[in-house]
Amino acid sequence: MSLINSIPEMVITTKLDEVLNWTRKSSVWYMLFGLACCAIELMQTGGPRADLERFGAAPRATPRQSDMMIIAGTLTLKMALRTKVLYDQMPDPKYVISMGSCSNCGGLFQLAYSVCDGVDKVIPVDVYVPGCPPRPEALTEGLLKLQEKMMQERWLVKGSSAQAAA
Amino acid sequence: MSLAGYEFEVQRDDGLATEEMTLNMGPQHPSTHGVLRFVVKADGEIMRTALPDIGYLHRSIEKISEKVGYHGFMPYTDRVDYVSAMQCNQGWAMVCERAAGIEVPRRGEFCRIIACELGRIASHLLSVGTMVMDIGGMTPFTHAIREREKVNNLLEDLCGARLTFNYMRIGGVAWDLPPGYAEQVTAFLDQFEPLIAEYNDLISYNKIYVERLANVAAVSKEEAINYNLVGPNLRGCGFQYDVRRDEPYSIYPELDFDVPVGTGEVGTLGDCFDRYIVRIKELKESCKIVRQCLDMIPDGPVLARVAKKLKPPVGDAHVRVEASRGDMGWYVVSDGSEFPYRTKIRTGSFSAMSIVDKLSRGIMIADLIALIASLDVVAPEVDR
Amino acid sequence: MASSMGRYLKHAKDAVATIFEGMSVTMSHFVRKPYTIQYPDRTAVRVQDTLPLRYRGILEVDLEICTGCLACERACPIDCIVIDAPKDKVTRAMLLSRFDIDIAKCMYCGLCSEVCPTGSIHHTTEFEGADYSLESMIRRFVKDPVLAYKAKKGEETDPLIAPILDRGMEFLAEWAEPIDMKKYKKEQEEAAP
Amino acid sequence: MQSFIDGLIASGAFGGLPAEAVYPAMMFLFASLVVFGFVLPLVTITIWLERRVWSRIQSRVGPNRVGPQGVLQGLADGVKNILKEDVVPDAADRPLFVFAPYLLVWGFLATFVVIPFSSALVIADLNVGILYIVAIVALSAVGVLMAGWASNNKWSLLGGIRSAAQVVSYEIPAGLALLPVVLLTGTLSTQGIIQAQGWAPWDWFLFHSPFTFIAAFAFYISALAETNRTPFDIPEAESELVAGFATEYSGFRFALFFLAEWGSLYVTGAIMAVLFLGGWQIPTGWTNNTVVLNIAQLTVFFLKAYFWVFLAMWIRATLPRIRVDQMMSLCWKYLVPLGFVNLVGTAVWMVIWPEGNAFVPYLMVVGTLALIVIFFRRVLYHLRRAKPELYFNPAI
Amino acid sequence: MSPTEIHQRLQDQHGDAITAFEADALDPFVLIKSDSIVEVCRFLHDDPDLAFDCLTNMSGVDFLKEDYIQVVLHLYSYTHRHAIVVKANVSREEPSMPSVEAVWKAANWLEREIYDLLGVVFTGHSDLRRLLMPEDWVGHPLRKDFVEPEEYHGISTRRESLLK
Amino acid sequence: MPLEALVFYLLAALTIGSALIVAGSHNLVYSAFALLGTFMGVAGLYALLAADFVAVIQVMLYIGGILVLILFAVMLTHRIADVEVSNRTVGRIPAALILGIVGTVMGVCIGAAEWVQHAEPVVEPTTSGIGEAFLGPYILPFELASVVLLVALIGAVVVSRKELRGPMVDG
Repeated sequence: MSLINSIPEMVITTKLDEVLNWTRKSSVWYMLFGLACCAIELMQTGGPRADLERFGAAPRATPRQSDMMIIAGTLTLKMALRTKVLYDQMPDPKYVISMGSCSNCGGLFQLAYSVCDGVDKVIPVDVYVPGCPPRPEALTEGLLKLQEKMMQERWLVKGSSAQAAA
Repeated sequence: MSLAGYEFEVQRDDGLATEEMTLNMGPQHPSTHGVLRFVVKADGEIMRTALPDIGYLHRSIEKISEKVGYHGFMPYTDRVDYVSAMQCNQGWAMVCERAAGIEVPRRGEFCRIIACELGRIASHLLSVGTMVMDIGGMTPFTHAIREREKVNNLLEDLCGARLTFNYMRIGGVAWDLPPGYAEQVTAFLDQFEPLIAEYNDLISYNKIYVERLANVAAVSKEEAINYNLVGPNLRGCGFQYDVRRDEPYSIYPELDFDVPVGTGEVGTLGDCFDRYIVRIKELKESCKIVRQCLDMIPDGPVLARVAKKLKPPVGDAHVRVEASRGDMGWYVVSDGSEFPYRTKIRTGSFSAMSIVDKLSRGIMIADLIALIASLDVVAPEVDR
Repeated sequence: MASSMGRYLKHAKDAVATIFEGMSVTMSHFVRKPYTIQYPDRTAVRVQDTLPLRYRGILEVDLEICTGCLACERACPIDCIVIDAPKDKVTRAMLLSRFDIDIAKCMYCGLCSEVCPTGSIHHTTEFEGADYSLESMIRRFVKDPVLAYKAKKGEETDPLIAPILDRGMEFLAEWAEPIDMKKYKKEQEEAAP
Repeated sequence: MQSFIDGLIASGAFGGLPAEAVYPAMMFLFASLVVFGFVLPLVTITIWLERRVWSRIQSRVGPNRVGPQGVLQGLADGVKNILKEDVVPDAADRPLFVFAPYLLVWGFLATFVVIPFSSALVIADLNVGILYIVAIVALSAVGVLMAGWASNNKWSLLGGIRSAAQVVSYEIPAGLALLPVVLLTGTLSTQGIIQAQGWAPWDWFLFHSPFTFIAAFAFYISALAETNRTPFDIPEAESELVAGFATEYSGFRFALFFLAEWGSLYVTGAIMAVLFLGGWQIPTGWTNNTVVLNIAQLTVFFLKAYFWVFLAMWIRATLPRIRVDQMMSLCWKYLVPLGFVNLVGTAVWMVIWPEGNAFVPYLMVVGTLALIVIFFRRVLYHLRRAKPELYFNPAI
Repeated sequence: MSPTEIHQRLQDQHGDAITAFEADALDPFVLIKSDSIVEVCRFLHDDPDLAFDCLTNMSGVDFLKEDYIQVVLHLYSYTHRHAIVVKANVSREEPSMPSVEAVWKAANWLEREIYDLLGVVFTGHSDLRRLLMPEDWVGHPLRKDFVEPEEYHGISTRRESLLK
Repeated sequence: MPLEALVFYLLAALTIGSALIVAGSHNLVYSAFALLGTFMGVAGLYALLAADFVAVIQVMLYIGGILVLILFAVMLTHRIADVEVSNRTVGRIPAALILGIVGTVMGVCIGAAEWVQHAEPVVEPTTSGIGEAFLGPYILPFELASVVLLVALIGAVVVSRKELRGPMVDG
């Protein structure tokens, strides 16, 4: 990557970056990671009403083929360790959408003894979606936000923020 | 992955010895709908056991009830069984009303039953839909989800949320029916009922589907009772029992509805297909109940005045409601303060999960998927 | 022998017939209108506008009519509302210096708006709130400390506040009115004969 | 092909390079041309089409944002997958893990060699063409088995074993089902088989006799099974085996699996068109221009092939998945006996009517049309019952 | 059969096991000695007049002040459609009582849950392991004096509210 | 033609190389997969000899059938995935001895044989010729082979049935 990143910023690389980002944003395969209540809304988001597939987002069953992980629901302490494993199994570049109050910060289960308050304690989160659970449109909006973020990233240009972070 | 506690002795058949595989199904597996884990011991495609390992969604709801008070616990009951939250709402409301001796206005009861039966339609649609999806048919699943969306829209009009309704209050319901609601619901039911027939044409009696489900993991009536299977799972065994009819509560005694049971029409009595088809038939019954309620609903208030800080007398109360996944037991112990001393929720999925180990012996891996789907297990109901 | 042959053929016949039937159902779906609502841009009306007034979306506070009674803060089971309402030492009036709602934590149960006496805090039909950080998801309604609203006897006359109060009352009207069951029963019995 | 390169060499286009070096280079060039210029677009379009067809059946819209109506979806998926990190799990067996996708893709690409797209467009008209296809499919079984084992994941291994069992078993009914056609034509060459048929439906082998008609569907079912399509998608059964043999694969290697899967779907359709629908046959005599003729033939061939591809998509959207033991019993108890019946039946038919019955093909065409009419009456019945909102525009 | 009759019947057979009977409670219950629970339950299950074939619910309640843990069994008979509640007290320090798994299979998981959350050891249980909490969890959360641990496997269980 | 020679040597190298892996690999699964190369090489050699039918049948039967079955058998063997060295090299000295003897004999034979060389291999369909041969002059060996295969098939069924009859599960 170091070689590629040393290409100076030119119009062509910027354009190429845009094209590459466009392909990535147009094909966000998300992992079926339904934990709790939000999983039902996640299902409905993939279903006929919201139909995430319009944006090229298809569900995958295995982390190896996913670009995005939608943490849909309450993350318990028992599950938190597994979540980390699953996240590590995803190939880069990978993104995480935290869906709903429970995965944002524990939400209404902050009072609980067995719940991990917030998925950001275990894995980095890119987009937080509010709601309990967020309706399908709200999740779609989360995906659009993530696409915006993807389009900002730079892969070829020197000193890119995304690569520096990775 | 450690398999602490799951050490088995490898059994050997005479003849060719084959290697026994230990498969870790879940907690993140497409067909477990949420986070259930099965430690599967399989000999090729044939399973020896599938031990459920639960608790991945244990959210300590029972403990939370001790901290948030009687009114504040209502939203949490939505999360006990998010697929059919209405009946959980009702269970909590009923147990508190019983403990504190509160009476509910009659119109409130009707609102509750309309909401509950709509919730039951939504829940059963999801259940049969995911079941077909697990068997491999994506289209019927999306059709079920589509209809569920319509129910969700109706419930949204009623209580402003699609999934976690928080509709009921101790002493009634929080919102009266919106204007024109009866027409909306009737319009939905009119278009929904033919779709059940279409659904049956598309999938229920499809040969492949029937072959996948018939004769798989049959449960006898005695076994079902001993394991405390409830709801459609119990009725699938041919045992006609429904809390709504046999231990009536609310306004159910005034309503006329059938209790469908499994008949073993394509295989053994109590197999996966029976459990499935009972749910399909209950969809029709729920439609019937909703129509009756809409006809019979009286005018009047829907919510009784209840103290802001409800303090039921010292003692305990237990109620049973027929939730979508069957008889749901709500037990509350009061110490006279404004917080419940102890709450216990005994759910249908919990007992259904405990029978998986027994039923899974000797069936194939693909059958295990059908079995779990037909038991209609919802993870948070098991773990709470 | 004959029966087993018959069963064999029946299996085949059943399979062909039911698959034929199933295929006709799916074919009929080709010409049906898709159910999809093409959020966000390809819809006739904004999705938010199709939602009922009762919809429990993101919370909103009309500070103009907030009485500072803290009922919502107390009603919230998870403390996602924080209000600072100190008494002004000079004028002895209640000053709202802070009204924060964490929409990332909120569980959209409606218990807060249920207890609000003026309908100041209420759920909107808005649901778009996704963001990149949790800090930015806290809605801070008080920019500068304002005086809390005091209910007047009779009609509200201030032209700036009246429409807001009317709107708040609309939200309140959605909620069911609790009644005293014993009184109600008595009335019913008296009315019956 | 060879003469063309010889000509180029003779004309000195390569500046005196030895012919031994030119041949492989040219072959490589030509192969890449075929892959990137033809197979990749074909596959991406097929995938997009499948997703759209599927979505419409499911009351959804499907990919419609990426490019006009979402046609660039496949391109985006492909490029994205190439950009992804390439994970080889620690526990995996690296050489086999890396090699397996290539084997699979090789097995699928090699089938394109004998598919005659028109009377002139065929890479090599082998005189054992149809047997070659049946044989080369076996490579994918080995590839899948390799992928399944090398992943060192039990779900993958199960998927691989299921797939191999499936491919090996269904090769037999597939072979049996194409024997009637071989019997009728006396050749194994794909071009020869097409030339033995005519452009008109009653000249197709599908309607030659009841036996070939049944054989066609038996072959189609077997082909679906060999390409792991629903209802035979048990090797990658999502709800059972996560993603089957592809569970541990990511990025580029997974894209190869994807390519092979949908590519072989098209190959299935093409073989069905060749064997039973008269391939590229069109009415002759209306033009003498070879190019125009070939383009017309190509179009007809694609339409016929895509009919079967569409049927496979439609079946996938309709049927659930069958179980492993049912898959086996379908093969051995139903399709294999049926194959023998068809074979013997066709032989008897040929003895009775060596030139083919003059009447039966017409009858069968009419019968098929009647069946289609019955089918659409059922469709209308469903529409009337559900009273849905109709929408005839394919785009949305 | 009314609860009083059920109690009477039980009194005849296992009189010494019963310590209290409350007929006026919302759900009438009999309080029995925890050691004799299996015999009592066996009788309730097998007696044709009682035939409590279903264990609908089984809960544990931790009474901190009174210093005992109460195990509550809600029994129901599908045959006769009547119900009774059976309660048994065990000490908080060494909570232990016999398992009724042999009578109702449903008790298997219910007892495991009580063991997990309240720490009551059911002797004779076939597979007494934690059910809901992880195997390495310390403490029994539904006990009134349970203190939530600060962290679990490096994950802190506290979260500062952003509003503070 | 030089190209053909090149292809021949490539194919021969593939065949022999894979065969060496089959014989020498420590991992049983590697050995099994290396058979693929051998079979493909042999098929290629057949094709080079203009025996297209035989080549295709080689691929179909040996790769599609036999190789997959061998892989099956290997993978279903006990704990194949765990054991590093599953294919121990045993009896090196006798092997070398036998190799030496066979090699010498073959070398002598190759040296002594009179090789008939066709100028050009004739490319023509061989399918019907093979068919005629099987049902004509070679009918007896062909039928005998069929019977042997049938017996093997029945034997396989019997062996596998025996296992199935065993108690599958307890209870």
